[in-house]
Amino acid sequence: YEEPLLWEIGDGQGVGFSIPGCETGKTILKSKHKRRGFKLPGLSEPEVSRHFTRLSTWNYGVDTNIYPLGSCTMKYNPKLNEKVASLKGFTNCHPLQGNDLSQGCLEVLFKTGELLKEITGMDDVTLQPAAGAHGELVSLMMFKKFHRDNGEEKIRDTILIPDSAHGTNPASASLCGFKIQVVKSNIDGVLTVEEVSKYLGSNIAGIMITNPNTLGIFEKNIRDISELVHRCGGLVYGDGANLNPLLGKVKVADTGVDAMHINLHKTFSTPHGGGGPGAGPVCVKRHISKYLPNPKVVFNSGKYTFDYSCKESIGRVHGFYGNFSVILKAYTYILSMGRDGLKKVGEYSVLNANYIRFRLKNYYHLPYNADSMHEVLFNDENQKKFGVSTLDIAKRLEDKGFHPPTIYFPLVVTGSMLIEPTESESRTSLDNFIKAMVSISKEAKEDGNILVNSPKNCKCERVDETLAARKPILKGEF
Amino acid sequence: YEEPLLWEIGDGQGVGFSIPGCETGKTILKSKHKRRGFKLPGLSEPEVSRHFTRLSTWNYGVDTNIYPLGSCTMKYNPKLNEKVASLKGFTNCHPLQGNDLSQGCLEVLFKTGELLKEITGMDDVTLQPAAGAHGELVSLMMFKKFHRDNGEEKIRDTILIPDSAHGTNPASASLCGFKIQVVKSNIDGVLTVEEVSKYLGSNIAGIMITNPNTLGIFEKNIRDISELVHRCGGLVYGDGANLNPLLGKVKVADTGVDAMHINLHKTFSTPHGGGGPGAGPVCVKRHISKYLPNPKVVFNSGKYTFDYSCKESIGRVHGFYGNFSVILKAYTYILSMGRDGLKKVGEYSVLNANYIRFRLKNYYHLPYNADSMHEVLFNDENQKKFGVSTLDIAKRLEDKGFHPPTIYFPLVVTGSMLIEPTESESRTSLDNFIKAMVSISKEAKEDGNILVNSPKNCKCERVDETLAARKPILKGEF
Amino acid sequence: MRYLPHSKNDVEDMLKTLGLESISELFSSIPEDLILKDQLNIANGLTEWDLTDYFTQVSDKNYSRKSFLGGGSYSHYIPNIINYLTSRSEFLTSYTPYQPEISQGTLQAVFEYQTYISKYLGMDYSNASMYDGATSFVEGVLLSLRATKRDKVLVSLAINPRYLEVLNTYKEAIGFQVIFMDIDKSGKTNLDKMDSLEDIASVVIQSPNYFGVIEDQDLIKPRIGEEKTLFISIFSEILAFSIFNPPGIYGADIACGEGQSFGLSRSFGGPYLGVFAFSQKLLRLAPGRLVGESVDKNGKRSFCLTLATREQHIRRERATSNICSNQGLCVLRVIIYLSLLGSSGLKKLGEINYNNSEYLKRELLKIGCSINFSGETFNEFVVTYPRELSSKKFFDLGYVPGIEVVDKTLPDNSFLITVTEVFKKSDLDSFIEAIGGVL
Amino acid sequence: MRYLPHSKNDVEDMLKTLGLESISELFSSIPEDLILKDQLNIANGLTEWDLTDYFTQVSDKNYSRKSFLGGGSYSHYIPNIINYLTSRSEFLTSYTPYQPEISQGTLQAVFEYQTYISKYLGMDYSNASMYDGATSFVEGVLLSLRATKRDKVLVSLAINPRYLEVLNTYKEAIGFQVIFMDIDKSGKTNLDKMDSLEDIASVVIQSPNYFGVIEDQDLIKPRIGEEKTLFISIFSEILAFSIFNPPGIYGADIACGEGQSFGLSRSFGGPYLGVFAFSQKLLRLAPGRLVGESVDKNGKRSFCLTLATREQHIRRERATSNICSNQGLCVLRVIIYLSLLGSSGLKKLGEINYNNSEYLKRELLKIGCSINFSGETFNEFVVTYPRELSSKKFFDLGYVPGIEVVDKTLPDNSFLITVTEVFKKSDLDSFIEAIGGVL
Repeated sequence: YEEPLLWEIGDGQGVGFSIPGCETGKTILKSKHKRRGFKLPGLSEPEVSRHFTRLSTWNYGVDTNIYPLGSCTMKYNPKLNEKVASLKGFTNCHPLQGNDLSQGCLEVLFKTGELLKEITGMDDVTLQPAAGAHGELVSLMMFKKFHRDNGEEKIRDTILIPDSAHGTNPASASLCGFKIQVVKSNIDGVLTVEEVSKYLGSNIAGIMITNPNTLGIFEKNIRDISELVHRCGGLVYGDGANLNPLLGKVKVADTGVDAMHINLHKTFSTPHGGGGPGAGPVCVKRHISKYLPNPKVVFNSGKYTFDYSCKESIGRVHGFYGNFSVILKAYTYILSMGRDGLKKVGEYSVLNANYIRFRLKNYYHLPYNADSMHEVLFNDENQKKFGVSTLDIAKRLEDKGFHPPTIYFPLVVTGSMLIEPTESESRTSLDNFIKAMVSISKEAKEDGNILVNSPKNCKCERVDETLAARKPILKGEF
Repeated sequence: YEEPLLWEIGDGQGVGFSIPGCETGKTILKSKHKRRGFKLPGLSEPEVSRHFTRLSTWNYGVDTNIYPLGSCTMKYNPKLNEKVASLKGFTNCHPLQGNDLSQGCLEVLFKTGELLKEITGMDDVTLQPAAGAHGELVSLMMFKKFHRDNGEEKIRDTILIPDSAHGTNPASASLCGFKIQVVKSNIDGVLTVEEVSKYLGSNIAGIMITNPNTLGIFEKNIRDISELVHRCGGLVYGDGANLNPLLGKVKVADTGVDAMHINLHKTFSTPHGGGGPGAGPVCVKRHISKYLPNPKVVFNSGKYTFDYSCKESIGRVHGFYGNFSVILKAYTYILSMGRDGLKKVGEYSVLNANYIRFRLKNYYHLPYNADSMHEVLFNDENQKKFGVSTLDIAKRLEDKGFHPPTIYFPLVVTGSMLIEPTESESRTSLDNFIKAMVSISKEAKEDGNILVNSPKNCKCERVDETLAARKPILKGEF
Repeated sequence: MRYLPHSKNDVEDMLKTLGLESISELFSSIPEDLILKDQLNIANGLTEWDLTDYFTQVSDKNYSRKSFLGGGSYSHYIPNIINYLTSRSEFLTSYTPYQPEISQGTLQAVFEYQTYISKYLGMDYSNASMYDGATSFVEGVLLSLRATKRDKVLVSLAINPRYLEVLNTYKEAIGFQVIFMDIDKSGKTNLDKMDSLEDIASVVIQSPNYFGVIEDQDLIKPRIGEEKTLFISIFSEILAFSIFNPPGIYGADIACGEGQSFGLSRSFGGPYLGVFAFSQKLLRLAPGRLVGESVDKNGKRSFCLTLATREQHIRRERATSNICSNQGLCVLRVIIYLSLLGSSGLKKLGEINYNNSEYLKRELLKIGCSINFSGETFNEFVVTYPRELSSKKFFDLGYVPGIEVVDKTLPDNSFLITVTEVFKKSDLDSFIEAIGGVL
Repeated sequence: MRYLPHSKNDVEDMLKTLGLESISELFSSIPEDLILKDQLNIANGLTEWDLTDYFTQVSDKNYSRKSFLGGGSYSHYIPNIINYLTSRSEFLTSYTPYQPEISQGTLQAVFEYQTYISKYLGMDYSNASMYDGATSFVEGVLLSLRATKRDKVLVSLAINPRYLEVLNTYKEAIGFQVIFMDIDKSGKTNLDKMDSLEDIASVVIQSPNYFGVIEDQDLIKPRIGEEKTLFISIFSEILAFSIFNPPGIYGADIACGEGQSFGLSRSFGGPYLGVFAFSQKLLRLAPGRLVGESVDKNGKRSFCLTLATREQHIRRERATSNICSNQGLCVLRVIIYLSLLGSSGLKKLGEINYNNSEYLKRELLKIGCSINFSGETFNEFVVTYPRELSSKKFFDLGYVPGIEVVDKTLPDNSFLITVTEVFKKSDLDSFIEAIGGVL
């Protein structure tokens, strides 16, 4: 069925909101700025309820089926987290009501920070960044301040970024005024000391490394690389998008990074919400902790307080204190899992990815031979000869009731399919996904057109994205 | 996609429940009654969440689209009601904690009863019955007691029931030990004094009348019939299933009934839950109120109490006090609507039914010419000649994304399609339904096979109900 | 009004379509003097916010903390996921699944429920629910009358007294005989009357019974012997069968009672769940709805309501019961609950209940309370408090003493108390300390 | 662990399939000395019940009653239906809608949001959200630098001070100049600096500004004249445009700020919603995600993400912003909120806010408080309490006095207070009575 746009339903004269009475009398607004009428359709609650319920059925969520988006860590989002975040004592709390009246919220922030420090081995933390990319930017701002305080801001203008990095890495560095130098990973999919050495010099502000990287491979040379960068006067940034497999296994601090962000909406189970909100706390080593954004949350003599005292801080990076509810959900998750649970998360996420790798390797090409961690990278090498591309495989998966993996990323491989099942998937679920992938590889051989013409069973067939960009229609008319 | 049965997922060794620790020590159970192992598969929370989410998508609810089941009043179920019913102060309240500790719940029960009395004009009420049919039975028990106290229990053994009545009416009467005498409605679809008179005599315990009846027609002779029955020594029962159109328009008490039930899950918006729970409060006139079930909720000197004092009461009819949460939801609804809102409910429910009647009458046969109230009865007279039946029309509606009307009921008409849109449906929604019905009438003419072979777009095609009954498989094996 | 979609324009347009001038013409088939002249004496509608405030206040007037109250309504932990899943409108707002093609969700869930319940109780079949434990019990009795064409039932007095009240109500209206069996010193039913009576439709025992005592159900069937008398085994604490034998083991023909413990909140007594299971031979006489497995036109496994010829909407006055609305959503809650636990989780949970209950028993004995019934119990038992511990004392201490039990075999100040998994050791110790302090 | 589906058997079987003996072999690509020897110093997992108790206690440590606090976070009524609909897992747990065929729900909702927001603000386009008001404001400034290739911005000092702090952070890191405009006695921005400066990328005004005062935005564009300087109009209380003119009316090139008032709870400051709207000419330079209408292969209307060539995942270091995760679910909340109200509901709600606020102003004046800024306000204003009313006094009375405002133009003891529709007249009267009693 089709669902009309909001303004195509009824005459728009409805109201689905309880307008309260007003006993304070009417004050006539006699302003030159008074608004003279505008038109936004209103609907009754039953209509609104049905409209959005129907729209929701065109979406795919983690509770629909496996959501194997590589580097996105689409794990189960516990309902308990939502319940905790909806407690009135939290939702009704105003961000400016002062330390005395906010001890509960401050406790949540402080304790979450402590847990993240323990998990990563880092020395200090800020919870302000509202997303991973925000955390990257905040970290780079800190790097910049570090070099400025060393009188090297002007010289150290370049950030090294591996070719397999997320797009946010160069975008954040660029936004922060850095030049980008791309570093190639080797044939095994990892960075080498030799390759990084090529670019090291007095112009290097730092390096941004995702580990395990977006090929699903652990950067085994990371400590040597970190040491090298440090020796050259640069700093090392860890993109924490792929933290999941390391939980309880490796403390990122030990790999030599100076700052890292954590995507709470990936590793710590908070829902992605169709695009957000996320949260991107940044953990740092002691030598740069003075640059962390103000305010910090501290605990002294039995009381939690916002501390604005740090003079070297880069300053505030969010209107208040970040996406508090998201942090609260992640905190709930960590307490639910406990140390044993967290360790199993890492273990099972790697087990699941390797299981898929093993079961699919005879059907899809593996561009890298190195061991996979929590995600595995295939491409369409085997299918190309039948005129079938990664995109076709992805769309055919949709037809079969599965969300496709991350496609055409990372860019270092053509036709990438990056599969991250997460630990939330049962064996039955993995087997079903594998079965679908295998059947698609057969279809590709036998009748590629099925794939090229897919999807057929979804809300719509392939959407003309070129038209959308050429003639942008970004709002409706009424 | 298919969703396996619970025992077909994984190895059944999972647990999705937080088993608490136990510090009270282990007491060895050394009983001859000790259970020696049994097998029920357990699943993790992500698996359970996905299983039931997927199952839910195979269902159709009021938030999916119009649900025009005649005599079922499938109106919008406000989410606020659910929120209120989930308040801890209500959900954690034990039914036996005594009046002092239950003043909140007792207030809800008492005030809901008062509102129902005002709406119906009746004198007293019990909220114990857990469903409409339960309310019928309770009322008939009261009738029986009434006749017993008059020394007429043995003589008055027959209940009059119109041919258009719900099946629960004869079933309840029969369960209560009465004989049933069916009374025919006339060509206009209503009961007449003449027809009822035929059966009146000293054997008559009472009559059960649904008004408006299940043909959607107001029983205009009801007062005369009531008077007649009363004069003959019988009592009049009102089946309140179709109360919706009368809200704020007619007080049922004025039509002469002595007792009636109300389906809170119809008229007062509580969700049907795929089959229940409902609630079937019974309202009565003063002269039989002493027979109401114990306990009753009374209000004296500022305190609500359960009153067990009535000696003539038929006794308790529910383990505790009925479906409390359902009552609470209905109470919330009544307070939300207020007097103006309730009146509009009645008005718009009739407007909507008549609108459908008007717009479809050239396409489908109207067996009765009388004015419709909140529901309208068509049948398949016009379509039969094309080899298409009511069932085919219903199934084709499913294909088009609509829930069919009530079909093959009432029984007095062959091929009934009883359509009750309720006031919750917007004009756009009615127009969409009408459009679908019109197009089906055209399809019936042009290519009846489309209908006969429908549905094609649902979870499954027509289910072999004969097989299911002939070889009952009522549980799975594992 | 936020729940009504029509705008003024809509109404006018629609009236015009119908050729009418006013809404009141729509009601012209109603005799004019029946039409109300005045408005209902009900306040105007309240906003969502005022209602939320009001109901928060009202609900706060109830005591809603942990208590030792049981007796047919139990305090067990309820996973939040149950509320979450059952609130999906496709489940919550759907009707009875008469149209199988668009109701496979409800139908499969009920089929799964029937399967889990019948296996858990050790019975052949389970229906799709009755209203609650009490009415389910009565339906069991009625089924036995129907099946045996007899009119006498032999009923234990150790059955929940509220259930017995409901039985009495039905008995008075419908007309059948109830003969009671006494309780012995162990708190179990004295079965001696079974031998001296003839033409009994059924023998009804509750286990654990109202005093929490596990009955010797193994004695029933042998004592019935060749008679066609049915054995009805009822229960109000269904969790007991996680560690004690279920009715099916003892050959019960009907096993019925309350399912509230499996994921339903106390909610002042409802909605709960009437569990109703039975043996194969009773299938076509059983009350209530049944879901069966079948195939669709393409031979694909599908589910539908079945054996509807027993039901009121088909059979009318010859139906096996008048039930129509049942407790559908409660069924869904229970099957979600059971699937989260599985047998291993149930067993662990049962053990915690038992351990906690036995612990409290021991501690109560230590401080001078007595336990008069010697029979073994699951998570409920009858304790006799010393006289000093009056109800008022309990209230002052912030406790509810339990449900008072008055029986000739018991001393005064006897109460039924229930100890489930929601109590931690520290809760129990605090209780003992508090009441011990008074002694 | 209840969130992990694998049983012990599953793990063993899968390892066997992989030809491995133990889990640790899976981690053999990690240098051994990086592998932790000890467990994390974190407690074992807690049950759902212990966590619920714990968080209930923690949340109770916060003050969560009605307060007059605003300043970028507002207390407005939130219809329950919003929580209900956004909790549907298809919305809640989905990713950014990169695959349009299985994401039409999110895509259509965002398209509806873009439509409502751009019309409400009177702007050409809206994006699909930034993090919050502060970061949205900064993104507006950055866009103006990009679009004009200039490096100076002229910024009102009457902008929310926390927003200015964030601007300063970005300024320090990225390197551009910020020149401030003072406040005049009416509480409005003194625009005189606009005339004496050249090469300004943008002029930034907040209205209602931080002191709640409506700025004379009609003066901006004429004063910019032929210059290519952009006009950025920002806001923290978006509801103000229900009765006051929106930025678009005054020719704003960029309108950005906070959308929290439209259905998001205060939640200690987040997640909120960065609203970002702009004029057509800035389309290809604008930051953030955009949803566009298109057609599928069959010509059927469909929606998809568009103009992604501005974004980081395509353009990397040349992207218009580094944003990836935005505030998707908050967008959904806002469009549900707006569809429930429509323009007529919004207008009524705005009037209630205004009436309540003006009423409290009058009552405060009566008891001896002063209001120093003469400019008109919507639902926030700065009040100067008599000296007797110290913060401690307020706390003793159970009130929060508002947000302290320190400014050279204002006397001591000045506070920004906000009065929305959640206050009834009786609430306001009680407040006046309470503080009046101290005077």
